[in-house]
Amino acid sequence: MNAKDLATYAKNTWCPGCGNFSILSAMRSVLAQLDEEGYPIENVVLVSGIGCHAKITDYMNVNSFYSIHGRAVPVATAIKLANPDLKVICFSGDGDSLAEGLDHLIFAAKRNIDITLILHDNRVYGLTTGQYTPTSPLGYKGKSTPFGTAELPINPPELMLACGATYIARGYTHGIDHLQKIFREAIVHKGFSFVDVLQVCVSYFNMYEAYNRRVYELEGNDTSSFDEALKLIRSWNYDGGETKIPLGKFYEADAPRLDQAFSSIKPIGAGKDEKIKLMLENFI
Amino acid sequence: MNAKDLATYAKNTWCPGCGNFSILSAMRSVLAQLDEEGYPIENVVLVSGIGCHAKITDYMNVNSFYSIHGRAVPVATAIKLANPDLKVICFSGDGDSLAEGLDHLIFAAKRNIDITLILHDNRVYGLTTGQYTPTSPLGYKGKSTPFGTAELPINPPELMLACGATYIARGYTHGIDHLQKIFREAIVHKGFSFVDVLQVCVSYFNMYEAYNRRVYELEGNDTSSFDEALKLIRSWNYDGGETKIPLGKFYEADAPRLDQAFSSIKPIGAGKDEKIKLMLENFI
Amino acid sequence: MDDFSTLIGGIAGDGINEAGMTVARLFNRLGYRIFMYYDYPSLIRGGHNFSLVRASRRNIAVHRDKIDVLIALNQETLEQHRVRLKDSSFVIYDADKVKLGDMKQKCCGIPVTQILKEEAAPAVMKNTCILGGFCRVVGMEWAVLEDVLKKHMPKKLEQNLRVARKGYDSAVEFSRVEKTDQQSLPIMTGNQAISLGLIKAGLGAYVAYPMTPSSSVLDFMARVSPDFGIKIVHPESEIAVMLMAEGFAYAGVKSAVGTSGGGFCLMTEALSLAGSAEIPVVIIMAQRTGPSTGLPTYTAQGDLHFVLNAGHGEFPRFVVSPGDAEDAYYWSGVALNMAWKYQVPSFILSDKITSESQYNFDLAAAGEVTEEQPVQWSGQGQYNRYQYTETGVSPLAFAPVQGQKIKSDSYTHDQFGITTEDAKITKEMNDKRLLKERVMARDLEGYETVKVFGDMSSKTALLCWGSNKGVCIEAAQKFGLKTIQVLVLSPFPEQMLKQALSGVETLIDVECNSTAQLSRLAACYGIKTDEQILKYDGRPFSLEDLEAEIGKIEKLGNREKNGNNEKHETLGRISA
Amino acid sequence: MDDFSTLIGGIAGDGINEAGMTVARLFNRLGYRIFMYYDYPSLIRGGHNFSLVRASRRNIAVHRDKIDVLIALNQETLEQHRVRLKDSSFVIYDADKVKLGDMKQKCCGIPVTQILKEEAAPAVMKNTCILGGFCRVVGMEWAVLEDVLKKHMPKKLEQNLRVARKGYDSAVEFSRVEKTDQQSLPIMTGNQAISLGLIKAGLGAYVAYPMTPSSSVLDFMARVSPDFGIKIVHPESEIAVMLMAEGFAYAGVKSAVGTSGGGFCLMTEALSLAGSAEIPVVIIMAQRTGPSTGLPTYTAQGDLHFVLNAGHGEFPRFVVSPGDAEDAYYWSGVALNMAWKYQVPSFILSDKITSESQYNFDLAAAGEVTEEQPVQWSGQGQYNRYQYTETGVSPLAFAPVQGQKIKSDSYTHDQFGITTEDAKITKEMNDKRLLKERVMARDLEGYETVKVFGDMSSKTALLCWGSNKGVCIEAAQKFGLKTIQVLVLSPFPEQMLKQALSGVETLIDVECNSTAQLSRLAACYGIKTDEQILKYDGRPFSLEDLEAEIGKIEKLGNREKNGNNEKHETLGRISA
Ligand SMILES: Cc1ncc(C[n+]2csc(CCOP(=O)(O)OP(=O)(O)O)c2C)c(N)n1
Ligand SMILES: Cc1ncc(C[n+]2csc(CCOP(=O)(O)OP(=O)(O)O)c2C)c(N)n1
Ligand code: SF4
Ligand code: SF4
Ligand SMILES: [Mg+2]
Ligand SMILES: [Mg+2]
Repeated sequence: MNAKDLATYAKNTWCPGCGNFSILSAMRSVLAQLDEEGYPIENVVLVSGIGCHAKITDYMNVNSFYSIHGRAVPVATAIKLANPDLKVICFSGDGDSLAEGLDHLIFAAKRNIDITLILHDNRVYGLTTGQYTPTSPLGYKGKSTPFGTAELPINPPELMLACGATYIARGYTHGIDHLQKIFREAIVHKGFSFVDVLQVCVSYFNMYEAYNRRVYELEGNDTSSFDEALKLIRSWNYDGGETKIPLGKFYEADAPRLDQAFSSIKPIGAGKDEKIKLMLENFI
Repeated sequence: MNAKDLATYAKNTWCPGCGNFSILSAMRSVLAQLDEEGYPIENVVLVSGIGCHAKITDYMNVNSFYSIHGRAVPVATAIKLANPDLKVICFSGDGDSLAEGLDHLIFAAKRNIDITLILHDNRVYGLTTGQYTPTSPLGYKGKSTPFGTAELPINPPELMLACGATYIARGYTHGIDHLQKIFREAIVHKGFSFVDVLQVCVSYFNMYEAYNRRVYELEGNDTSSFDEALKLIRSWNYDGGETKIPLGKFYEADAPRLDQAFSSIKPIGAGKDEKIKLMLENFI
Repeated sequence: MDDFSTLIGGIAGDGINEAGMTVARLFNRLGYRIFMYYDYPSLIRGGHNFSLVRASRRNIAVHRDKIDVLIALNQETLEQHRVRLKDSSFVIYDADKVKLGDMKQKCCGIPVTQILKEEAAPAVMKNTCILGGFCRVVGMEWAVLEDVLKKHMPKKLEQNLRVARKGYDSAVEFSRVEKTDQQSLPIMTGNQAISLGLIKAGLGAYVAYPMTPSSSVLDFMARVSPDFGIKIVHPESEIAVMLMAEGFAYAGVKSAVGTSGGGFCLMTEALSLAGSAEIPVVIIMAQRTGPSTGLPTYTAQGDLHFVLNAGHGEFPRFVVSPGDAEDAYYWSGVALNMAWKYQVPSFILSDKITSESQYNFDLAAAGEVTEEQPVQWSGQGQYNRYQYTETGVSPLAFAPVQGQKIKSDSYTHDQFGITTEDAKITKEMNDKRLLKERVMARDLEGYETVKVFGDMSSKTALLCWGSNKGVCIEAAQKFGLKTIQVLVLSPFPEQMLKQALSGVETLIDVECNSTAQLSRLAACYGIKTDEQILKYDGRPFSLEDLEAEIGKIEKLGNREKNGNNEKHETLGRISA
Repeated sequence: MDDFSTLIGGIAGDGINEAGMTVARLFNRLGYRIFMYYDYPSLIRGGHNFSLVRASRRNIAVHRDKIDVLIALNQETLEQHRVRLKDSSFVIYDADKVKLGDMKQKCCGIPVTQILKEEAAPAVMKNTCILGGFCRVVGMEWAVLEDVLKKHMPKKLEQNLRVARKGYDSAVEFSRVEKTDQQSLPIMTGNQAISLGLIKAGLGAYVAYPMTPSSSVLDFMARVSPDFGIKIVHPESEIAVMLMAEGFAYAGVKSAVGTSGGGFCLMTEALSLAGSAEIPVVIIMAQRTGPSTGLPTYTAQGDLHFVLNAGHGEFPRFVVSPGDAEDAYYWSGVALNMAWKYQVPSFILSDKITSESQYNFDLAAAGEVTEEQPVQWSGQGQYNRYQYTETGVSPLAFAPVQGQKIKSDSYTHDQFGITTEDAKITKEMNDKRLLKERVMARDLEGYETVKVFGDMSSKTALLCWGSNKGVCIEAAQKFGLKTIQVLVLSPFPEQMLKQALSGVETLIDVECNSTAQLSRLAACYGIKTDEQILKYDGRPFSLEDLEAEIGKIEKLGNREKNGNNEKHETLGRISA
């Protein structure tokens, strides 16, 4: 299978230069490769919320559930619980999963459910034309905050670490190879994988230049150490200054998964009538 | 003013021995004292969600908004934004603010809004008869999980620390004096104050014995240190083992508050018609 | 004895529900039909709870205000319920706790506290003790109680039996309940019947966040999940609940959710998603007194129009409101089948009374629930999730299917499932959904969506839905009226209802809400009700309540045989 | 020139909305009345957007399909819209980008790309350039354009003027638009008019989460918040939005929220809270095509029954659906006043067309919006938040009040605001809410809740609500019919509507949904519509659309003067 086979006839309506193209392209390549290596593509289900990011499901010729704003995670969780053989990948926005649907994200981490979440973290509401999101820097001026926000941003990987996610990484839409690497790791990882992608929105928050100047790739960090992961994660707090921004895998661990507890529950075939009748006896 | 003046005619319907009585009694004392000291009681507004904990608003003869399940925080936030002179105190349950309304809690911390949240953390859904909550230990057997949960609990103070709360403490309903101390600190603190109270539910999760054996009061810890706070907080992960459980203040800091940004916005009195007419000119 | 009501009261935590069940089981053993109303406030310990168990030779589904036996474990029970006593009633009481005062009735004190002490029995055994006394008072054989305890109280059985026996021995027989020649039947709540109906029709997953009066479905499903291989999830919120249910459905697992008003509100956005993306899902919506938190443990029928119109945009839905356990079992099965046959949201609209009352359940009478298979994809050509067909129903397939893609979409989409903003497709997809509704409505003509009871020739009929079925049937009987129960509320069975109305000149609507919601719905189809008897204080109609109200209706007052003109302060009546 | 339609099209990001506004302003300067429909898909850059600006000597609130001028910035615009051209139309196009092919119409190419290059102007200035050409083509004075640009494009004004002038100079005059003697009026969207109405009536806080087509209220409010001292909050979700609005109201700050279907779903739980706790709050509910995500940037009237019945339990609500900017301004003020007068949730039910279209706005004609004061507590005795009164409305007080406690409660509560489960109080509080609804309904008899337009003596009337007002009034005129606009939908103005219907024999319902929601609502009051003209493809009725549909109705076909029998594939029509 070739990455191109994973395209659809849907017309792509992202802005020229949007970071989402990198995510799309990296994900197509990774899934095509995985198919070659024996993770069949028909076992993959993509789930998205609503926002620019979410259009990705229309652009990938893969099973998908194009859900509603903020709700990719519970849909994905149930698909995994329903059929543990499926690989379930969520595409979500920062408005989507850090504002509207934040609780679901935290519970995915807490449950360590074996799904992957790619956060298209452009730090704005793209599709509704550029309002601030939970990761916008202090003072960000969008339509709902024309005089600048008065709130500090949230640090999503830090939140995920506090909540029990077992794979946490950061990517950047300038650099498809690196994205491929972490997407692949995240998908293969057993447990909840969270990838914060600094996805540049060229129309409302063009950070290419700033990010290019500030990002660096992690090397040799001990990804099994909670403390080290936390330190690296906290080294940049999504502010607008000149702090360096680490990219790559922060943390990976092994922990019990909710889907494991469900995998043995199978519908009973025959004998249901008998069981019901027996049960009715107990109601007498 | 005497604590007794803060009682109402409502019949108390908590179970005999319920930890909520300690919270009620400690809060009445603190508010009565504060009234004496010049924080007038009519400037206090209590806001609650729904659950056993929430009944406290009926039992306190203080301004109150008895809200809906999981939604105390947004109501309280707006009351504070509407009138910065009010002291707004939320009473919430672990089901209430860690499940149904988790996102609001996180945003209160992120915004560092100057309200106080007392979490009646009995680690069960009391009023709906004992189902597991996000802080129930792994394997907890409740009505919805008769064979035991398969999820690790969340650590609420850790979450709050990651999200920007500027006052974080833990109390225990065995020991009213200590509760009074932290309630008072939390209320007086400027910014978002979070108090996790290990509130024993005698009917569904009677932890008195276990807690009595395991709790200890913090002394001399550096509450201005994020790292030390985190270490102490993470020293107990809400599991069911024999780890010691620290009580007291973990963290206190000063940071910009959302309510500050709003305090200067005041309704304009006269001249509105003129302004509208002028504005209409610009629409031509 | 034809009709016998027993009330047992005490504080929450005393096990009053279970004690009521024991009474019900005793009568059931003797071949009586039973109905039990359980009344409790929203608290865990203390307060006042009572179980009102009515036993009759006939099928019943309503309680009476007046009682034949009052079992008082505490003083409050006696005080609160003495108004219910007839001269012929008996009172059984804990002689160590309750002061009788002046009583016209035959009273029998049981030294409960003392007996418990003698047996070193825990406090909760006071129920067993006083129920021992109850059996003796009403003249039931010891063996009947022994049998019930053995089956239903296996824990500390020996001690329970000793305590009960002492209660039995310390009482006196005032009367003798005869055995009937009817068979005993299972006794269950509406929620249990709903659960069994869903399980029978093939439920694979149940997802819920606790909320009275739906929570006992979650309890029951969780307990039986290993027996039937049902996946149970209790997630973070009702929003997650509904979306998880839809995730299960996407993956081919038949799912249901359960909630009440406030939780249902949170599901409406995903309800609309189910409408757009054509995802089958069953919603058990158990009504309680609103608005908002209202009275969590009391009843209402206040959410009919909300359920009929919830969710933005237009899409078909199936809504059924069962009136007792047998309806609940059968129609819950139908609801699951309809959801999957037409790929629509499907509602089981219940309330506190249907959900939590105890009914006799006759599997044979309930109707056969089958496990229908949805239209499956043929495997030919390319799979299109939203394929146009003659019924509007697109065949289903579930991942993984080799070489195919299954695409579900909340946006307006084309047949393959890709988002479109095209005007023509927008209209076509809307028409597809409307077509499904018409086909479903036609299909439902084969079901008894409207049921008629009582005197078929009567020119006056009571109109009801949901839990008022039982009270209407019985009150109508008394006045020689007809009762029309509307079971399916969407697609609205206009023809069936009009048929049922043929010959009816006076139509009296009976509802537990303040705006006559079924009347309003019927009015949209040109059906006018002449009178509305409405109750909206959280309490269900007792038989006497409704009889009194019917009696007040001028044209009917004189037809009442033994009318009761007590004033019912809590009843509202508006004229059409 | 009596009626003149101009279409300008291009890709998203080209500033097509603003370009349309410039066209509208030009005509406005000449004293024409305008209406602008803006059509865009849900994307940020690319795709195809167009603004359809109609100018007329009379007041208008609908577009025509046929256009007089097509301004094509790209090839797609020409291809998509050439069907709209009449033989007499003109085409203005970017000569460097668009290939004309065979055209019957007079065409004028402007070397836009070249001009921009000459002036080193950024790409977005192509609009100014081509609009320069447009002015010349339709024979508008240069000074008019200069004036518009000076006022509305202060940024890079000089460059803009140069670019526009070159466009102007490179074009030829095909006709000459005359000045009328009418005054220019403000031009604004319905959302801006809603905002101003709310501000005028005393709004203190606006809380919203962005959602098309309501988002521009948030934008506008945020921009003007310093001018009027309005607190703006854009929180984490619509759930937070609604609860924050209620928190503001508790503290005495008049608040409103804005959303569309999916967001509104998330507000329904707190809506019910507002019902129970009697909290005033205004909800701007701007409809779009559903169900679910549907078509985010297209229109519908699919949520009427949802809004009328949303939230569990029964409680009164005020619902108004404005049909143009003047309605929007006036009735939004009324909505805020009603919310506070009766302490109920109050809806401004809009849609993409009313919300985002550009209308002329005549403050004098709109009606005076006042800032009414709610019933305030007298300060005597003990304050009881839920005091029983003759109107059901309890006086308000806001913390801090020395010596008093203000207790708000979602549970059933007593007059002081403490939770109760008492049956009698439960009924009383319900009756209190119903009483408020009756008093509010009586109050509304003093308002024009139903408006009638057109030939009052006509036996045939069009029935409409919301954004179909404009199209109905104009189409009715052509056929000599009457138009009945239902403005207030709850409490339903039954009497007013029946009055408006007197003499009407044929009632034709016109709606943008597939199930004739207003017809269904009217049916509940015994009002039958004879025909329903329904459109549900996301696009509003054009004048031609509706005229054609009316023409198809047999009894009316022959009354049409210059009927047009084109087939309208996207229209549905069902018979009553
Ligand atoms: C319940 C609900 N509220 C609001 C919206 C409107 N809406 C659509 S996309 C969006 C924001 C998307 O932002 P984000 O998740 O960051 O995605 P992006 O467009 O930036 O990729 C919003 C608010 C919606 N569709 N549903
Ligand atoms: C939307 C909604 N869902 C469910 C409920 C039912 N409910 C009432 S209290 C409660 C749980 C309360 O648990 P917690 O917040 O821990 O409070 P506690 O009773 O333990 O103090 C639930 C689920 C509700 N009232 N509203
Ligand atoms: S608006 Fe931003 S995120 Fe959306 S498509 Fe354009 S560049 Fe990408
Ligand atoms: S159930 Fe638990 S939390 Fe609720 S009142 Fe009883 S002891 Fe307290
Ligand atoms: Mg974003
Ligand atoms: Mg709890």
